[in-house]
Amino acid sequence: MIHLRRACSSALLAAPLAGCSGNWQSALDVYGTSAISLKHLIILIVAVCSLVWMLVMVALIAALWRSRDARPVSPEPGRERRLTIAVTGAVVATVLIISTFTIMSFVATRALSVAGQDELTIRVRGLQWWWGLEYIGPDPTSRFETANEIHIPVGRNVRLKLEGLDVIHSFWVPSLAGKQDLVPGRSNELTIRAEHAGIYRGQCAEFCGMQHAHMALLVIAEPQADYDTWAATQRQAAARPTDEETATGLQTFLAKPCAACHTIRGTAAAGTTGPDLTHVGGRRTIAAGLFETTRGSLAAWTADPQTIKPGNNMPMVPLTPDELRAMSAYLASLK
Amino acid sequence: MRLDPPIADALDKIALMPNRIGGAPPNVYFVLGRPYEVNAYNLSQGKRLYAWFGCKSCHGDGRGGSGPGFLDGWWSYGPEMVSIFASIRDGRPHGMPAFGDKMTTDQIWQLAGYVQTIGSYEGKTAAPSRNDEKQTRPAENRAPAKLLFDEGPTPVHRDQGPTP
Amino acid sequence: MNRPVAAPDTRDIEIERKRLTDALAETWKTPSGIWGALATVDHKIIGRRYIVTAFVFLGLGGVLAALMRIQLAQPEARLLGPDRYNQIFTMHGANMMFLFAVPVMEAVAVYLVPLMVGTRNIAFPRLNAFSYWIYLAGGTLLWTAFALDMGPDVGWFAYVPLSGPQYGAGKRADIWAQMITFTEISALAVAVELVVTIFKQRTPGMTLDRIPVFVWAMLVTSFLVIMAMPAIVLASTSLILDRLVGTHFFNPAEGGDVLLWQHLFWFFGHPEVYIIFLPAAGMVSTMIEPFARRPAFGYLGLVMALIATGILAFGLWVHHMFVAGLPRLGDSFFTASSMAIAIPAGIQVFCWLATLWDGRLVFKTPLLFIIGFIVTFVIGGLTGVMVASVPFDTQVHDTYFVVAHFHYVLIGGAVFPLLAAIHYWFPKLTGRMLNEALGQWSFWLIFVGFNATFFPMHILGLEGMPRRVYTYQPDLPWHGLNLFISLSAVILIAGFLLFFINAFRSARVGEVARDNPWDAPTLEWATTSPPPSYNFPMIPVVGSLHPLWDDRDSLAVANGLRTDRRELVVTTLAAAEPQAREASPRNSIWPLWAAIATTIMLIWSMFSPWAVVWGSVPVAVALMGWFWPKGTPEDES
Amino acid sequence: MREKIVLDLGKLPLYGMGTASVTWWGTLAFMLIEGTGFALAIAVYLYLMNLATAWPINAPPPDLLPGTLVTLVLLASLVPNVLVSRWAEQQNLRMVRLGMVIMSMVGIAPLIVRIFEFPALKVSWDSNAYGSVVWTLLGLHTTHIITDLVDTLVLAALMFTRHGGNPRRFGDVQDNVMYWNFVVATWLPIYGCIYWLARL
Repeated sequence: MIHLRRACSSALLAAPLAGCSGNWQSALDVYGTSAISLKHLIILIVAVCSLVWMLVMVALIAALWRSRDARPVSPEPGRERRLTIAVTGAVVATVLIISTFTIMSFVATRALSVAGQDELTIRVRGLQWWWGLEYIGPDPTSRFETANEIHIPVGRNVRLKLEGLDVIHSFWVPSLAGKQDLVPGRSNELTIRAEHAGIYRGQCAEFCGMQHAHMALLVIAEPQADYDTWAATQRQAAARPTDEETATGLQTFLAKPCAACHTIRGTAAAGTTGPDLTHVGGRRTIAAGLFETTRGSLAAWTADPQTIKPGNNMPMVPLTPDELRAMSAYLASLK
Repeated sequence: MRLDPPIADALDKIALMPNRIGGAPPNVYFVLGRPYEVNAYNLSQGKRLYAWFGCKSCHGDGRGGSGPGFLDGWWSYGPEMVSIFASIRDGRPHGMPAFGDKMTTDQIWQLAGYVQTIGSYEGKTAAPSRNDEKQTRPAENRAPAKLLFDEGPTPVHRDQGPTP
Repeated sequence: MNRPVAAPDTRDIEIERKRLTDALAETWKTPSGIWGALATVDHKIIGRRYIVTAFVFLGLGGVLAALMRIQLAQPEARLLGPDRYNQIFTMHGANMMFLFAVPVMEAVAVYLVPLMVGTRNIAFPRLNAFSYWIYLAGGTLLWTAFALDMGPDVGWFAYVPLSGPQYGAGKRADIWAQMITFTEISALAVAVELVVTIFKQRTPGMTLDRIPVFVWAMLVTSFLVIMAMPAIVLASTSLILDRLVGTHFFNPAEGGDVLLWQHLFWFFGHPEVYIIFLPAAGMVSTMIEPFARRPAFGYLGLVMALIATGILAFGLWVHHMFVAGLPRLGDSFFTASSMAIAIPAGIQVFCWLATLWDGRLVFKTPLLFIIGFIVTFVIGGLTGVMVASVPFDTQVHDTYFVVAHFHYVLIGGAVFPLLAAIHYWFPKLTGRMLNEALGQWSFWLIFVGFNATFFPMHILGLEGMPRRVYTYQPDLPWHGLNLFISLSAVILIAGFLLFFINAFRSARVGEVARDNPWDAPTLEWATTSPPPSYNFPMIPVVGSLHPLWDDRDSLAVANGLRTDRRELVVTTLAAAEPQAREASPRNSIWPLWAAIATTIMLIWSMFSPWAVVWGSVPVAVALMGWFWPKGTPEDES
Repeated sequence: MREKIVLDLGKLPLYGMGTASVTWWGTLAFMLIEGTGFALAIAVYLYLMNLATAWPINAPPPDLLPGTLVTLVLLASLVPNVLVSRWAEQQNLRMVRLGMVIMSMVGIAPLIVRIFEFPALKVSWDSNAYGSVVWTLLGLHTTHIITDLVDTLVLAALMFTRHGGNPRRFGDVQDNVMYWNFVVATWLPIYGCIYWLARL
C-alpha cells in the first residue's frame, strides 16, 4: 500500500494520485458540485506545476552534467549574452504561467459560489468540540435541532449559515466543497450541493483547542423522499420508553446531571449546553464522529467521557452498572 | 480533566459545622494542592459552568439580582470554599436550589472556586479574565470586588470578609 | 577635546607588523574569564553564541517534532494527550520560527556582515550584546514554561478567541505573547545594527554595486524586520491587554474583531517567511560563486529580485485568510500578488541555474546542499503558487498539504542553504574545516529523509487530514502514510545528528583551515580563519565585486586608523567614500544589566500592568549606565 | 596575502556629525520602527471605526481642550527645539546648556496636560473597543514623550559635566532634537484620529 502511494506520488502527478485514494473525506474523491470543479482545478494546476518542476530539474541535471568537463572559467561576453537570453526567456515563461494561473483562479473563485436557488437552510454552530445544527424551514413548526449529522437531499442547493459560538472553527467536508471558517462575531455562509447520494465525512479544520482532532461530522446526502422522511422524524418528539429498562433509563437521565445539559424533546430534559439527544439513537455516530452509535459505545461514552475524549465538556457522572445499562438502552432507543 | 471516581467521592465528603456555615474540606483537597482555588483551568471551567447552569439569572454578573451578590464583601454563609460548595450542592433557604443532582462533584468545586474568585479582593494570578461578551464589570483577575465595592458594607461583617 | 590630538604614533602608519597587530589586539580584545565573556561586544563572539544557541533550539524543536511523529505514527495513539500535544506543536512552531529560523539568519549576519563589508565591528555593538541576552531570555522563558507544563497551547499563530481571555486559561498564551516580545526586540535591534553597518560601515570603495549579494539580502531582510515586526508588537501587546486589563480589541460583542488579530498577525507573519528565506537566498548567491568558480550570473537581477520580494512580501498577508470569509474580490487581489512573488523567486532560481550551467563545479558539501535546496525549494515555491489560488486553498488550507508546503519552503528553502552556509563558513567561524565525508553523508541522509518525510504530507492533506490534530481515527485511510512519514523522519533525524556530531568533532579536531580554503572572492576570506578580534589588521579597500579574485597576490588596504582606540571607517551611503574615523564602543557589562532589567519587566508585565511603570525604572538606570561617557579614548573627538 | 596601501585615512575627522554619524542613522532606523508602529495603531483605529455601526461606540467624542492644548504645547516646543539644534551645530556649549534646560521643561509640560487628557476621552479602556484603541494610541504616544524626556534630562545633566564640551555631545543633542521632532510629528495624526475622526 505504502509503496503504491509512493509510486503514485513520486511523479507529483495528480491523476494517478487520485486513483490511490478512494475514501470518504478527501479532496480528490469528490461528489459535490464545487468539490468536483475544485478537483479539476487542482489536477490542472498540479500538472502544470509538475511540468515546470521537471523542466527545472532537467535544466539542473544538464547543468551539473555539463560542468564535468573542465573548461576555462573567465566569463566571455558571448556566453553571458546567451545565458541572459535563456534566463530572460525562462522569466517570461514564468510570468505567463503565473498570469494564467491568476486568471484561472479568479474564474474558479467565481464558480465557487454554487449557482441556483438555495432550497434548504441550515444553521451550523461550531462549539468546542461538536457541531450544533438547526434546520430552518419556511415556518416555525418545520424547524428542528440536531447535532453532528447533516442530512441533505441530493442535487439540491443547501445553504449553511456558519456561526462560531466560542472559538473559530472551520467547516470542511472535502468531498463536497472547500472549507469555510466559523468566526465568532461574523456570519459566513457556504452553499453545498451533493451530486450523488452518500455519506461524506467532514472535520473541523481550524485549530480549536483540546479536542480539535475529534470534531467530525457526517453529511448524508439522500434522495428527497428519504430526506423528507428523516426530517419528519426529526421534528417529532423523542420516542417514549417502551419497556421497563428504557423507562428506568429515562428516569436515570432525568435524575442525574445529564438533563442539565442535554435536551430530549418530549421529556423534562431541556439543557442546551450539550448536543440535542432527541434522536441520538438514529444518528450514525456519537461524540462528534468518534464512535459508531451502538448501545455499547453509548455506554462506554457515558461511563467515562474524559478518558475517551480528554478535555471535552461532558463530565464523568458516577453511574451504577444498572443505571448505565438502562440509560444506554434508552439512548439507543431514541431513533 | 478526569477525576478518578474515588477522589471525586472523597472530595464530596466535606465536614460542615452544624449550622452549615464553615467547616473543612476533606484532606484530599489539600493533598491535591487546593486545585479549585489556584488552577486556572478549573477556575475558567467554573466560569463556564456559571453561565451554563444559569447562575446569572439570580446572581447576575456577581453583583446579584434576585439572589445575593458576591462582590460586596457580604457572604451570607462565609467565604470558605466548603460553605460555597455546600451552598451549591445542597442549596440554601430563600431560593437557592440544590445543584447536587445536576452537577458532578468536580463541577461543583470548580464553580465554587470561581464564585469565591468573583468576590475576592485580590486579583488572583489564576483568575479568569473577561469574556468575549458585553462588558458589565471588570473581570475577575482585576478583583472587581475591590474596584467596585471598596467602600461597601464590609465593616459590618468583618469576620466574614472576602479573603478566607 | 580633553586630550591632545592623537599623536601620529598611535596610528597604523609605518609601524612594524607585529607591533601593529599587538596594539590592535590589545585595543579590541575580549578579556578572558567570565566577566570578559559577559561584557564582550565583539560581533564574532556574539555571532557565534547566537548561532550555537539557535542550533540548540533547533535540536530542541527537533525533539518535539520527533515526539509528534511518534504520536502520529499510528491512529489514536496514547503517547501524548491532547493537552501535551497542543503544547508541543505550538512550541515546535514558535520555537522554530522565533527562536531558530529568524535568529539564526541574523546570527550568521551578525558574524559575517561586518567581515564581508570589511569593517572592524558591527554598528552599535552593545546593542548587539543586549539583543543576544534578550533573545536568550526569551528562549529560556518559553522552554522553562514548557517544562513547568505552562507552555503555550494555542498554535504558533495564536488565533483569538482561542488565545484570548475567555478560552486561554492561565498564563500560557501570555508566555507565547511575551516570548514574541523578547524575540522581536532582539530581531529589531539586530536589524538596526545591520542596516547601519551596511549603510555606513562599508569599506572604502564598496559602492552599491560591489556589495556581496548576501549583504544585500540582509539589508532587505533588516528592512522587512523593521517594517513587519511592529505589527506583531502591536498584536501581542493588544492580546496581553485584552487578557490582563480587559480591553476589547478582539471582542466582537464590544466592537472588537476576531479577524483583526489575523490581519495584524499575518501582516507580520507573511514577511516573516521572507525574513527567513531572503538571507538563505543571499547565502546561496554568495556561496555559489566559489563552487561554480565564476561570478554569480545576473548580479543586478539577483539584487532586484531580493528587493522586489521584500516589497511584495507586504502585499500577501490575506492569503492566510482565504477561508475566513473576507470579500472574494479582495481575496483575488491577494491571489494575484501572491502569485507575483513567484517571479522574483523564479529570477533567482534561473540565475543560479545559469551560474551552475556555465561554471566549473566543485562538488563539496556546500554545493550539494545548494543543489538540494534548488530541488526542494522549487517544489515549495510551486506549492506556494498552488495555495495562493483561492479555490485551491479552500481545499488544502489548514491541512497537511500546507504543512508539507511550508516545510519545503522553510527546510528546503532556508535550512538547506543554512547548512550549506555552516559547512562553507565553518572554517571562518572556528578555524577548522568540517569533515567532508561526514558532511556528504549528512547531506544525503537529510535530503532523502526530508523528502520522504514531507512529500507524502501533500497527499495526506489532499486526502483530508487537517493539521494540528493530536491523533486521527483508525477508520480514516491515513495511517499507512503517517507511519511511512514517521519512519522517514528517523532518516532525517539521523542526518541532523550526523551533522551535529560532525560540527562538534570538527570544531575540536578538524583539519586546520587556511585563510581562504574555498578560493572565495569576498572580503571575509581576506583575513585569518578565524579572524582576529579587530577583523583586519588594515582596512581593505575594494575596487570590484570580487576583490579576492581580481588580485590573488595582494590586498589593497588603507592606513591611518588609530590603534589605541577602537576605530573604524564611516563611509558615504552610495559611493562608500570615507567620511570619518568613528569610534566603536568598548566592552561593557551594561547591556547585560539592561537585558536583565528588561527581562524582569517583561515577565512581570504578564501578571500586572504596573510592571511597565515600576519595571521601566531599572531599565532606564541600566540604559543610563550604558550610554554615560566613561572618558575612554573612544569618546574623543 | 601581501597588503598594499592605497589609501590614507589619517586625515579624517575622529567622529562624524549628521549623516556621517552612525548614531544618527540608528536614531532614524528606530524612528522608522516606531513610525510603523504608530501607523499600524492608527490603522487599527480606522479598521475598528470602519466595522462599528456608530463611532465613537457608546461614548461622546472626547473633550477637545486638553488634547488641543497638548498639540499647541508640542508645536510651540519646536521653536526652542530647532534653536537647540542650531546651537549644537555651532557647538555653543552655553546656549546648548540653556536650551536643554528649556527643552526639559518643555518636555514636562505636555505630560502634565496629558494627565487631564485621559479622563477627557470620556471612555474607559475596558468599556469597548473604541475605548481600548484610543487609550492605546494615547498611551503609546505618552510613552514616547516620557522616553524622550528622560533622554533630554540625562543629556541636559551630561552637558553640565566635564563631558559637556565634547563635540560628540552636540551630535547627541542633535539626535535628541530629531527624535523630539518625530514625537511631535507623530502626535499630529494621532490627534486628528482621536479628536476629529470621532466627530465626523
